[in-house]
Amino acid sequence: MRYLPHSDAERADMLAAIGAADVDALFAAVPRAAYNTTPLELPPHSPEFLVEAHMRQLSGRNRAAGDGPFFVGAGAYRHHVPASVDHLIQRSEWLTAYTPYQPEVSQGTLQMLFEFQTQVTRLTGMEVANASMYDGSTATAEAVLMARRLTRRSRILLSGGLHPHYRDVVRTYVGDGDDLVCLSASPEGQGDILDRIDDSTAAIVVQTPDFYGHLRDLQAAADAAHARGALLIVVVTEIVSLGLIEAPGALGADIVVAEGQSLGNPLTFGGPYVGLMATRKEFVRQMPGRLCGETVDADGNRGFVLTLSTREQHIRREKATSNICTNSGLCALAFSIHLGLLGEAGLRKLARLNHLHAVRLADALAAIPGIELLNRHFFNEMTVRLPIPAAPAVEALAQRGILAGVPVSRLEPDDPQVENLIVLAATELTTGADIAALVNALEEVLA
Amino acid sequence: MRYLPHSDAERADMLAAIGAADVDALFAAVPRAAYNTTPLELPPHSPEFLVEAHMRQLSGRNRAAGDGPFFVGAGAYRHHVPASVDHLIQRSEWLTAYTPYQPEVSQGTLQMLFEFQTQVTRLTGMEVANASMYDGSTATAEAVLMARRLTRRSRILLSGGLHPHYRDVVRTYVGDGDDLVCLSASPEGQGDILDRIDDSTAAIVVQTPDFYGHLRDLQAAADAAHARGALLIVVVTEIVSLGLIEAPGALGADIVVAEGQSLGNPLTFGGPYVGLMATRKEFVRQMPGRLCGETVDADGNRGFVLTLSTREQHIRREKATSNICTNSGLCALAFSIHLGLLGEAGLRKLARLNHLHAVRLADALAAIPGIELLNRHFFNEMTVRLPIPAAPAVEALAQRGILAGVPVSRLEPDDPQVENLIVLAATELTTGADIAALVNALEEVLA
Amino acid sequence: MSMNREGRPTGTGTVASAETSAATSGSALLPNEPLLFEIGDTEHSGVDLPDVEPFESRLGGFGRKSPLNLAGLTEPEAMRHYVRLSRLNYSIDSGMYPLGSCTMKHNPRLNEKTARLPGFADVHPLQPLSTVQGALQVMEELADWLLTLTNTTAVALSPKAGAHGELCGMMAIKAAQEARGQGHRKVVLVPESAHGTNPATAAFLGYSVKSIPARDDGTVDVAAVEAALGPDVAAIMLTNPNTCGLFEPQVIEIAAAVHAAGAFFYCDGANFNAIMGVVRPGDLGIDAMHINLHKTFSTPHGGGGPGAGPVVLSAALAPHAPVPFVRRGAEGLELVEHAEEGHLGRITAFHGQMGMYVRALTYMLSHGGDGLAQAARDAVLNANYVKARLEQVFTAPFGGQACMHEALFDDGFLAGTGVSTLDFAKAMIDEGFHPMTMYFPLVVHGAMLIEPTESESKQTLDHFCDVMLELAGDAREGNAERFTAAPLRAPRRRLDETRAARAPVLSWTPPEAAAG
Amino acid sequence: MSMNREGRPTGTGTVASAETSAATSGSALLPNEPLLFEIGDTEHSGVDLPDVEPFESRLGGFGRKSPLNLAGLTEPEAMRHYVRLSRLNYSIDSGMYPLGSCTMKHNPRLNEKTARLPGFADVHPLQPLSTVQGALQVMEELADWLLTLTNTTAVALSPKAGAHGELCGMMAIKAAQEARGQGHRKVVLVPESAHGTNPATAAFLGYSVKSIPARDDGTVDVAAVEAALGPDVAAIMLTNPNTCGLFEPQVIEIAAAVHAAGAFFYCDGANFNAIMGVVRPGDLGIDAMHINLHKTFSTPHGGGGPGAGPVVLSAALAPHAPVPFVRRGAEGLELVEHAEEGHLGRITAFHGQMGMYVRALTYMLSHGGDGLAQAARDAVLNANYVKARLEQVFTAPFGGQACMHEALFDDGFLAGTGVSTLDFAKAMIDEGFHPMTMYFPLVVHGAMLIEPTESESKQTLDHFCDVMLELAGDAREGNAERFTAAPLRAPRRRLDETRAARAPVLSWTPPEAAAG
Ligand SMILES: Cc1ncc(COP(=O)(O)O)c(C=O)c1O
Ligand SMILES: Cc1ncc(COP(=O)(O)O)c(C=O)c1O
Repeated sequence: MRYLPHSDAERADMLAAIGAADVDALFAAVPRAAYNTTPLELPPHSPEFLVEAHMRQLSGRNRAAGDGPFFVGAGAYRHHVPASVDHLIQRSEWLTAYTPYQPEVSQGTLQMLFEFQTQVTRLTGMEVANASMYDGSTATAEAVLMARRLTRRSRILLSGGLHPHYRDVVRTYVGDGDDLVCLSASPEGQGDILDRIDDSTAAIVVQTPDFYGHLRDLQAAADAAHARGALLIVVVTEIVSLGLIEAPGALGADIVVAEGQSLGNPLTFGGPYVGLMATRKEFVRQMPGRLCGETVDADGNRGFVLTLSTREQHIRREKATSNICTNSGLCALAFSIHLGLLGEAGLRKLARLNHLHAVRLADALAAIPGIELLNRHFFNEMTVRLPIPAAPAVEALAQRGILAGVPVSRLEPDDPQVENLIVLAATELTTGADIAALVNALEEVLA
Repeated sequence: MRYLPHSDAERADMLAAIGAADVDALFAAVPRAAYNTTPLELPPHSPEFLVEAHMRQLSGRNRAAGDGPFFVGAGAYRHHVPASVDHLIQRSEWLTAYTPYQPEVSQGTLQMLFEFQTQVTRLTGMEVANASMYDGSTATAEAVLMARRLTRRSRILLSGGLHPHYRDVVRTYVGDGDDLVCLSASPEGQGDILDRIDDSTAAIVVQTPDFYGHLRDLQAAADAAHARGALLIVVVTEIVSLGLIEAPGALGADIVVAEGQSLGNPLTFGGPYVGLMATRKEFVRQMPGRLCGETVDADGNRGFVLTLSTREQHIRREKATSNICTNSGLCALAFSIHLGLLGEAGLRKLARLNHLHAVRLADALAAIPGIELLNRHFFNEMTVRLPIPAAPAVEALAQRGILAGVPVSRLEPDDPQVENLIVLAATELTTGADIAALVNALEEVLA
Repeated sequence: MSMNREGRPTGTGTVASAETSAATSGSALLPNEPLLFEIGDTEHSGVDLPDVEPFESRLGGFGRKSPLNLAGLTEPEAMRHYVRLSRLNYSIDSGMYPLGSCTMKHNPRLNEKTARLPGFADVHPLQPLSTVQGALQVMEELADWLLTLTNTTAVALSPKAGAHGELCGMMAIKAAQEARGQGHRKVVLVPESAHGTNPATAAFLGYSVKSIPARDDGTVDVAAVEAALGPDVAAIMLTNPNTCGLFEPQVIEIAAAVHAAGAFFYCDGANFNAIMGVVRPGDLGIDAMHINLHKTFSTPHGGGGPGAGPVVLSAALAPHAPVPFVRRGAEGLELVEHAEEGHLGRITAFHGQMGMYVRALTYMLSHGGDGLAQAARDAVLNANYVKARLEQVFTAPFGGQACMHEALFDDGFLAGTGVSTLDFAKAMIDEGFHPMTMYFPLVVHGAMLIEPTESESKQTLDHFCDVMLELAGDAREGNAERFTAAPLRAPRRRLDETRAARAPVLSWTPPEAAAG
Repeated sequence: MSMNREGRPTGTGTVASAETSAATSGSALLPNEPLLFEIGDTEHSGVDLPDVEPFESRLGGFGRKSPLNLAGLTEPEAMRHYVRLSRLNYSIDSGMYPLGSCTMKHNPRLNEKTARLPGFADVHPLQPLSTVQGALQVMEELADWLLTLTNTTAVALSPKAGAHGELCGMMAIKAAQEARGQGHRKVVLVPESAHGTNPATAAFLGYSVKSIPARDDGTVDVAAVEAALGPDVAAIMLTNPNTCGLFEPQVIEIAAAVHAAGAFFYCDGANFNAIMGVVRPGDLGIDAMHINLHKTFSTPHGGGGPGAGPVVLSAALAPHAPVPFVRRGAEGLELVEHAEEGHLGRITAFHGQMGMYVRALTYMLSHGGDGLAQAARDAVLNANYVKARLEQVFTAPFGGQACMHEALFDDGFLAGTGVSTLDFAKAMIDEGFHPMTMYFPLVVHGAMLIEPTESESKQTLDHFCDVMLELAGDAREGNAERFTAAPLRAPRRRLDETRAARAPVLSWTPPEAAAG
């Protein structure tokens, strides 16, 4: 087997050195009833070219986003990732290194994480950021728990504009109790979350641009929350938006969590992605996840280490802020490289281009008779109401080669109010021809 | 522009430091008539995603070998290259290094070349090998020139089984004179080259497996050549064959040249490939190309350097053995990694598998009424005679999704004897289904 | 130098500032690299985009007013920055990485290639299911392999890492206990030697953690478990093979006792590599077990992730698996995305780590059932070989028995040398090796946990053992300085962790000079 | 230490065996790596293949009887071998690589990506033309760009490198002379400063080489050319911009003189990077010029190749272009594969370096005409900036004028220091830089030829200049030891080239011990 270095002769030599008759002897502690000496019922090992052929065949049964007009967003976005990003993250020294617990031979990863943290603080306008979470949804759940620890309160309000999957994850994490208030879906950007804040409220969770594409007034949310001693958790699922939209930190956010996939990371059917988490300096000791800090070595040279580990499971065990261990290092690297390539000028331009294409898409959709555009203010995503149920319409469009967006009913199957809604996104890759094809096909489907 | 690091401000600073008014001033030596200050008539710079889209569109207009049954060989072969090979050769330190003229910071490339040379000597059964040539065809031409220098004779005999392109390259290199004898095509493996050797003959050039797939008797060729003081140059276009076929060095070859593409290198429409050249130790100072040798450093540690450079153009200029400078370093690396992964056991097995598939292909073709198989002994390639002209038949098969091999007339348009011949190859990637599809389609085309 | 219970030095006080080693200040092959923010600025960019003509925005008043201050690099600068930084890292590909409990095995590049096929990498999680049947089939095939390898009933693929899998599995246990009307069970048993994520997970879900002591031989005594069990115990979290590198010999009895007491058996499967294809955890009586695809199934560690931690579940827990999961329907594969009766809800957006599924499945298909078992056996062989060779000098706390995939030593052999486990580890760097896991598990003083994995050749193991024995000999001959001053041949000498934590600098700010 | 005419030390006698530097014997990040043949053996393999049942072979008596003795590695061993070896290499991606005449510019990874698209990488050169129209279009588009950039009539794409392009161009010239009945012209003029491939190419084709001296300012005097021209002269091979980094100011006059004398003007275009998009060589009167795609158009050097050396041809030479070439026909693009009247035959099997065509075209499309011109201008700016900064101390033989893409210095500033150009170069390694080109061109004593290319930022250039000036200062202050002992911070110290050449060891043989 190509991955196993030993010949049988070497195995025999090693057994002799160990003083064991055979490898089975090394498994002596395993109860015999549970010990298999013959292979399980699984296919045998296979040449690389046959494995590759099988995986290609499976891959060929999926429609790639690049195969035609594509407007799917709703928490994961198709952006162009420069070729250099994927090349760089495949370097052995990035790809096959472990968590940088030995800083003297891990300065590459550590310095990168320090740079990543700096980028996230600047994007979000916050003071500190950690070295990544699994993704935006789990980061949101962790932020909720963090807010509870910080405020020693338990009530949590989730905005009706929060991505339904994120809401579901929070619900699974904290349990379905009275102290978790999930406001009903607000596809028109409406919502009374601010009125619901009370003195037992630990935090309110507001997403912007929200799931339906609306831009939300964070300043008002922050003011209302702070007035009652609650925290504002801001969720961002399209991180590119921060190139054009005000930083949550500048508007009073206490914790910002985000999905970083849009930068550096391909869609990959939902993962791996990279969760971002940033907060105020004073809250750092309640933050989950790894943190990289600057220090010096014995010669006084600048260097970086993982720090404040007394928050973490490997030191604090049951008293840790979270159980998170492995996070999204390589996705954070991809994010950081892509953002490093863009820089401020590039990110602003990219965000503008996304917005421009979304404006074109919105105008084109709004012009179709029978279709109602629900968004007045948006970044690169929007919701439209069809005169017919959305799910079969999207399927019909897929048959015509167009991936037209997400029928909201897929995520909110029990809410009749959303049955006719589609969430659509445009990015820098959306062309005029794509939009024209969508409009054409939609008109056909609606006819 | 994403590849150009300077801002205009930096350019201005630098000009100030230089003391030049503008960059135009630095071009003062250029005659004004030839100096363009406005861009030429070419498209402007373009975002990565648009360039990629254009190249994808061009790529999409080619049929990839992997898209269906494929039997094309004739000097370039479709083998499976392990994924690790292409990954490794893309490492910056291999990909973007220069020729290892500074050995202290190039030991990676140098040691690899030393290993490559060792592999080539062992494959071919020769004593020394160089660090690569452009490809098999130019290596053949260089071998001819080398033989002339070694023997101080000028007559060269090219076997009728030599790849026609190789013959053409030799002809272009040495010129069409009386001292170059190109025997006529020998698709049946016939040929009277041995009878043509005389006392003015510098070398005879024999390919095995030859262009038509026949295995040639090298021992007889060596004996005949040596009897008249001539050299035997052996050409191998399918290097995998040496896993199963006797080494030319063991049969008296004086110079062995080969195309190394089959190991490590994709088809890529004909290049870049890697030429191999090996010879006897006593001939090394007439060998063209770079050589890497072992030595020690100032601390006595083993290290490697480019050596015997007094053969080369950068030292000897007009007295050099060749003008070659840049060769095929990265392709040699890919070759060396692939062969290092195979090892002896793997190469033997790979060669057997190729041969097995070729035997199956030959048997299947021979069973088709009207088709004549010309080969008795072969490795992975063979020639068949159709009852109709080959070129349109191959085109008709391509229309049916089958790339059936090379019509000999494409390479020998002026030789009516070959009009109905196709050269076909099988490799480890050829499946039973591929062969069945070919047989079916051929029967249709012949019907 | 003060030591805590595990024997870990708490400061960097071991290091006298020695003469600067040549390598530290950067050379052609080990560069010193400034920070991104020290190279780039807000104007430079390595991405070209089409120019955008002015248009009427729909941002309302929400446009960004605060500064971004993001440094940009042109592409050549970026390439160099990240290549230079990377050269400061050790990696599996550059040498043996014997981190115990981490399973740093070879990461095949075929996996990287298949994961990048457009049908996997360029597919959106919310595309119509009719357009992603191949992706669902990857999930189904991966699930089949995991179920066969573990002999369990169901698998939750979506956990994003081992700890996330623990959370998922323990949530399923909690749900099952509640479904049984046993929601009052608030205690989870965790052996002392457990990984930190185990108690952290239990606590995360509101459980209180009761510690189970280890026996002198490093394994858990069924009697100790029985003594701790009771009507308040919801589950035990037991690692098997355990973090001392030992197979728990009484695991079947423990499972029986746990079940008899109305509790569930969560198995930490981080060490599954030792037994894959050889022992099916379902046959041992486990109820839930996460499998770190980034350990056992070779998806790259990536400098700290991403991973994937699918959890297999027994019949008792299967009804409490979280959504989403794949099932066969009339029109092909279906994805169940909404919790039906009893099921847990989502633990993540979308469907988990598809990129890791593809890699792990590719790895499984490459090995086959025979290859996986052989890999496990080779992993165990390698660990025992290292153990046998090092035992000549190194002190093995649980010495008598064969180990599984990793060999555990304590710092007994360093007694009186003035060399700590940490010092020893740093000296390994100077000799070309990444250190083993140190000071874990906590049950052993100055622990050194060495996991070679099946990927290491005998030649490499011999070289490693030679170096380790030479170092140990040198330490015992009194050359403490070689250790306390180490590393001297890395890009950095020892870093001041106390300083980093005392006044944390967690992001870059421009130096006063520039600001002022 | 003896010096030859160029001032290059001929031995390694400069190096006293100094105390072993730490880095030399291998550490975690700069390993010592044994040879493939010392790690692998004939049994191990990193490739799995289906088992082959016995069958009747068709090998006749030609089966292999002699041993192969090829070492094999399993995949993890191979990965590590080649990653570890690679870490001993400097590269563009890891630092500035200021090799004059080599144009070590950034190699965009987009090019690597497009070259690997299956429609380019997995296409056979002898597939029916109907199945490769996209490949032919790549060739056509590349040809169009090259023709526009050079204002010439035809281009031969197939040469495999610069020297091969020289051969091709000079063959065309030879053919043209013969066609004119001027086959007796047997002399080629080559300036002293020319690259070695120029005289080697001329000699290769049976020409005798007549050397043209350089003027004091490093350029060629039209009068010297006129003096050398005559009825026996077939061509001049002139490099422009030349190898001293200067644009030949009289190039148009030289072209006129050459043509007037019935000769052709072969231009070595290795330095085209300085003028692409700014000066069209066709406007200067050249007849043939190769363009190194691996220099000017960023295809990677790969440790010594592969490259590609397309040759553009004037109207006079176009009829003598070699086959194959692409042309438009009724049914799309056609490939002319057989020499028609006047055309040269093949100079290589198949159609040349498609992999490089794709990369170069990708690069051109990325830059556009504007970007290429800007790149040339930046390359010239960078070289002049380095020149301006270093001129403070370094001696510039042709100092007064602006240079093109590279700055040339001699070793005058090192006079009396005991430090040679070679020593200086090796000291640069210790300071983090790859040396510049040394001892070329030959017209300058102890030449140091520095080509930064447009890819280097001002920041990097400043750091480079700071280091160079510091080194120069130190040399002049008498610290010769720092130079003669250098490098001390590389994986190897200076290597004994004399020993290597005296008793060449060109392949590995097992040590006596193993053999006996
Ligand atoms: C025994 C054990 N359990 C759990 C974990 C946590 O896994 P992860 O890092 O994937 O979250 C680890 C990881 O190191 C481990 O070694
Ligand atoms: C001036 C000059 N001419 C010709 C060449 C030869 O080019 P190649 O190495 O591509 O054969 C070079 C390469 O270094 C060169 O610098």
